[in-house]
Amino acid sequence: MTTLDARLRDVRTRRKALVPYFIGGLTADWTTYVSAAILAGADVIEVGVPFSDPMMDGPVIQAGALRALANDVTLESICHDVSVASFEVPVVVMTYYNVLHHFGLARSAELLAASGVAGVIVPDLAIEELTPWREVATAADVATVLMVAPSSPIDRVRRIGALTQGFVYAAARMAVTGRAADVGDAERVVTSIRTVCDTPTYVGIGITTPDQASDAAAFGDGVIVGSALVQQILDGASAQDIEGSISTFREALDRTAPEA
Amino acid sequence: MTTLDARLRDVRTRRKALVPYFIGGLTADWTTYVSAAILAGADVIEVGVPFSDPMMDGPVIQAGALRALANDVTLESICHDVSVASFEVPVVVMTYYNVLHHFGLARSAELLAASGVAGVIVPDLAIEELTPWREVATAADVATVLMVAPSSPIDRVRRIGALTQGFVYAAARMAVTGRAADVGDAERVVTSIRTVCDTPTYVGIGITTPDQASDAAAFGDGVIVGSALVQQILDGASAQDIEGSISTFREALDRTAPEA
Amino acid sequence: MGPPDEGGHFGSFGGRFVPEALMPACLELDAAFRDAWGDPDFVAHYHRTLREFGGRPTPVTYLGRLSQRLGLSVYAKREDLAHTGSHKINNVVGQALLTARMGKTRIIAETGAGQHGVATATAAARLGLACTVYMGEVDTVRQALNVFRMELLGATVVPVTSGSRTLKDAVNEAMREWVTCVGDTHYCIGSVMGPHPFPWMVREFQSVIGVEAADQLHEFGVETPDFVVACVGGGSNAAGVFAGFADTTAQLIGVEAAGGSAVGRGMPGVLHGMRSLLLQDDHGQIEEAYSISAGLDYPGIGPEHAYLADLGRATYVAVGDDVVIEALQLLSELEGIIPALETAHAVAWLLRAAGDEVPTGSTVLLNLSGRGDKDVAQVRSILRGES
Amino acid sequence: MGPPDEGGHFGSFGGRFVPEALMPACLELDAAFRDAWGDPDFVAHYHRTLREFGGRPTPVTYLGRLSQRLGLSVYAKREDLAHTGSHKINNVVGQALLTARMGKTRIIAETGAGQHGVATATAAARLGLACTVYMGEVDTVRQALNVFRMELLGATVVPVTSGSRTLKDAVNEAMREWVTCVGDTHYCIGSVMGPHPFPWMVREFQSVIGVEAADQLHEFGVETPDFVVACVGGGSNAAGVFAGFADTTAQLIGVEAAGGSAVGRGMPGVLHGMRSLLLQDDHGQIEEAYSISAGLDYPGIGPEHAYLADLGRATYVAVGDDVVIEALQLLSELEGIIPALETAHAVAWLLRAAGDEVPTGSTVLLNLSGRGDKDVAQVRSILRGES
Ligand SMILES: Cc1ncc(COP(=O)(O)O)c(C=O)c1O
Ligand SMILES: Cc1ncc(COP(=O)(O)O)c(C=O)c1O
Repeated sequence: MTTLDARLRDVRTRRKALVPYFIGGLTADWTTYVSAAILAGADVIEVGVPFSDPMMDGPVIQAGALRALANDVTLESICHDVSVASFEVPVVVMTYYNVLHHFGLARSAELLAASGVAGVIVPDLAIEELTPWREVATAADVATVLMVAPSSPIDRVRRIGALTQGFVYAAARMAVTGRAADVGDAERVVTSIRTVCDTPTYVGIGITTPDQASDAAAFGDGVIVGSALVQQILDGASAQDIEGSISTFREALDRTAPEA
Repeated sequence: MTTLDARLRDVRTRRKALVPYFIGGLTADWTTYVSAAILAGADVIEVGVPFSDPMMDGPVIQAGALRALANDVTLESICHDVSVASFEVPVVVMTYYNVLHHFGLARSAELLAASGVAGVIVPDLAIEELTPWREVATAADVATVLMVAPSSPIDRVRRIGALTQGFVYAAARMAVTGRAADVGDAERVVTSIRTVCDTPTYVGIGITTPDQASDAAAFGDGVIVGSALVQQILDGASAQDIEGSISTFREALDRTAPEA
Repeated sequence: MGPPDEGGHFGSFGGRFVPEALMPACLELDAAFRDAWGDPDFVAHYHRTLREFGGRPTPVTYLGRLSQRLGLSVYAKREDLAHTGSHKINNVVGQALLTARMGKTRIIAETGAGQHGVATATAAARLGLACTVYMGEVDTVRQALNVFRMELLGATVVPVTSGSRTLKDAVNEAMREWVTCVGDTHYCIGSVMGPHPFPWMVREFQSVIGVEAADQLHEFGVETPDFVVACVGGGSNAAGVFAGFADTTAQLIGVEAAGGSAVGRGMPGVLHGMRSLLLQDDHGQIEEAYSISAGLDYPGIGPEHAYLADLGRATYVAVGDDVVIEALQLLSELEGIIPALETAHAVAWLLRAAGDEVPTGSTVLLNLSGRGDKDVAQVRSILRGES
Repeated sequence: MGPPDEGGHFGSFGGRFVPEALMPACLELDAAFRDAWGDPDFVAHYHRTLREFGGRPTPVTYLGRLSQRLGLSVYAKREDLAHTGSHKINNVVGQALLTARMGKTRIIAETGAGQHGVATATAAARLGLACTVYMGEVDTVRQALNVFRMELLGATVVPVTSGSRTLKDAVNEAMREWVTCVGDTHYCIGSVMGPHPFPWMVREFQSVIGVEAADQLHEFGVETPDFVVACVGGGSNAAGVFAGFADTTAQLIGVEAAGGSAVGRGMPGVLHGMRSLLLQDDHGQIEEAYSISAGLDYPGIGPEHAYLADLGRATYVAVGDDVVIEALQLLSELEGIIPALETAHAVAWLLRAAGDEVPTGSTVLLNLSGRGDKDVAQVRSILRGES
């Protein structure tokens, strides 16, 4: 059990988890957006560390990542920012494997841990290739959050459920990150995860509106909201605007009673 | 023996033959150029009947032929002009086989004869394909003048010598019509013709200056002057100018004593 | 399709209508070709060169989706896969080898769009022969890339400024130039045209198409196709494929461009050294052909085709530019083969004739004479209404 | 060159680094490919399609004049004669047949300059599969004619506006799109790259090159060439030809573009589903490759090549743009073969290495991966100083 596991099981006892996604370094003052989100009720912060070739991201996050890269953002600079900001809620870094691979797996895990990062999501790191990273990450108490897709057959769901740390990322649809009109296949995905493990299960990929978040919370333990927020920031939203948005998500989730 | 044969043997008894070439219909008053040339001492007139694809002609005569064709000149119109002009010296038509073929071989021969044309030169009508034309032409007393090239081996020279009527066209060089700097291989060609027949032998292809004409007349019975004259006319020469030019050729030839 | 008579006549067509200066070369070539073609070593060398360099044998492809669409069994002989992209290579390899055998060191050729010029330059490069290509000035501009291709291959391209400055004038010019250099230079004519022995020799060099195809159809279980269809410019690819089926019951169909239909609209005449069917005006002046495909822009047809038409052994039809583009699109989409615009004429006729002159259920061999890469820019412009 | 381990690793390279959403498809593909490749009927169908449709076997040509110039014996495997003009057809035919066998009805692909896109569209047309090709927006403009070719072949071309809008982004985009349609759609990767089983499968489909070439060299009396040389973008033509000689003493040489030299300038990394050598900046961001030839504009190399380099079984070298044009010109002029700019890299290296790394008298097999028709306009501009 990583620290992240413990903290998220705790969240589950209290409420549906709200996990907003921010691109590290998208703006110079990006951590103030994070603080605003925490103020408005975020339970976990997902911080994207940009990669030039984001295979799992749609146009919005791609655009954000490009902008951040143009600002010379790196894994180190983002970890530094996170470390300085010292957020009260757990931070999970979302990045692509090459970023960690290039920095060095053990070195990355240590940097993340030292910066106060509780976990990572590495969408292109399939369970088949997980071991080298997971060993060093676990040793550093950095949780590795795994994703279940609508296409995952039950035996893979079982293996993923057994390996994931912190939470299970339940992909709501067969798609990359982006905005969508509904929660897609999320219920089926969550249901299948429930049959194999008891780990908190958050729904992501396409969660765009508070209503969708509320729908997802009816069966999941939380939601991840990415492109919808990034788009707002790209469009010039202030930290206050984001605080407002997060509040509406918070309210929508709170309308749904916690499971436990 | 055609009438042309008799007339040219007669010329040979008197002087070196001068054969200027004119494109029929190149100008509306083209026959006045011919008359001027006769006045200045031409012995035979070669009249080109233009063809769209003059395989044996260089740029000068090509250009002249194109201009004449743009004037809607035809075999019939040129024959008509010749017939009206009723020149005192023999007229030999130079054209390509398709012109005669298209009009009909027998019909062409009759038209030519009726117009007072004494012979034809058809450069793309090789001796191998000669028979159909030669039969109808001979029947109409239209001579068919054949060419010997520098590349003709002696057995072909012999066959050509036996078949040609009026004169032998001795090609001075391996080239199409055009202007040149010397008389090329003419002497060798004429010499080989002399070994096989006694027909008057005129040198053509590239004869450009009176001096060259004089050179050629040292061994041949006459010269054909084409591109040099056509170029003059294309450049705007008057009938009088042509008369002047022909006179200089005449004088040059007369400097050379007749063989016979 | 036997040899012509000794003078090169196919019935009343063919022959040798060239200036005396060129006759010795034609005779020499005739003798050299007869000698070479009777020499197993030469024939083996020719076939080996085509195999090892030219990409022969080209396959026969069953066009399953087109067949289904048309209610026919359509097989394509894939000359598009030959080196340089069309059947032209068969002829130039033969003539280039013959050039070397005759001890000549240089080759000249005419070209319209550039296909034959590129093929000739290719064979010349391979054999280390000097090469000059005559190309109508108009065509050198329209087909600037092919000019560059020939130059890359080491050839000199001479723009021809006489007459209409297109293919037929390029032939005239090549003939005129040949007169001046016939001692060391061979004139490599690009189709079954010109003075004897060219129409016969080129057909012999191209007959590899039909001979191969007949064997390959047997492998598909086709004894004799009901129809053999080929496009016709000068007629070399058609002559080549017909040669494999002349002695069978197959109906031979030559498809001309409507604007260059020498059989349909031509009359007997003499041009470029041969007697054949030619587009002419009322006074025997040669008319320019017009076609969307430069390779069919020839006002005549090879003399043997005129003869086959006379005999009724082959049938010549014509299709207009309008249906050619559609045919190109259909073959591309259904079969993954973008044909040359020339070739698309044959396809277009088949589309029109299927279920009619070509009864449902017929087996058809289509000679896919060349690939369309050279034409895609033009087709694109046309489809965009740019030309 | 045996199969990778079960996880698709060649030593420490390869593997499967894709989103979970795609893992089932990769596993399904792995199983389907193993099953198909072990099924004599499938293998026969694959070879028959390549023979009857793709133009195989392509010949081996002895390059006599080049050999003489270099003091070597140089043989060329003529993938330029394969349908669509390069080795790409071998792979797409295999994958398209596999797509149909898996019961999928649609195929997607990435393309850079358009070669692989055209090949994929071609195979899709032939098999009646729907086809969408992702192409960097920059490339759709640079290679508008290839876009049109794909459209003629019935494919939809989607301009990719993400990232650098070139090949690597087209791969990303195809992967992203594949996530959304993996149920009925196969992603036909164009080289020995991507997640397992692609690098292995593509190599297997391309190994026909090397297997054929080895036999053909025997016919020339060459037991084993001293060198086997191929250009390397992703590395599929190289892998294909190497596969025929891995068990021999032949030295295997992969020639990269200097501006895309993943072995020379790259570091281990993970991209496009594989661990391999990649051009990266100090922070693991992937750098754009640059080469005069679009087909070598890839910042990585297939994982098996990274492994062969590690083992020392193959050697990877790089040549700059400057010598590539010269090599293209020389091969054109001496042998009558205008090679693709990609291929010209292999030629350029040979010109440089002859008499040096490649000792005088050596026997060399050059993989002539494609024809240069697609490149002549570009080469012309360069030689005229226009670009
Ligand atoms: C592909 C193709 N087909 C056909 C032709 C027409 O020539 P022929 O009638 O001699 O086969 C050409 C001429 O360039 C051609 O390129
Ligand atoms: C002719 C040719 N050769 C080589 C390549 C490089 O690909 P690979 O390294 O996969 O063979 C390409 C790619 O487009 C190509 O078109």
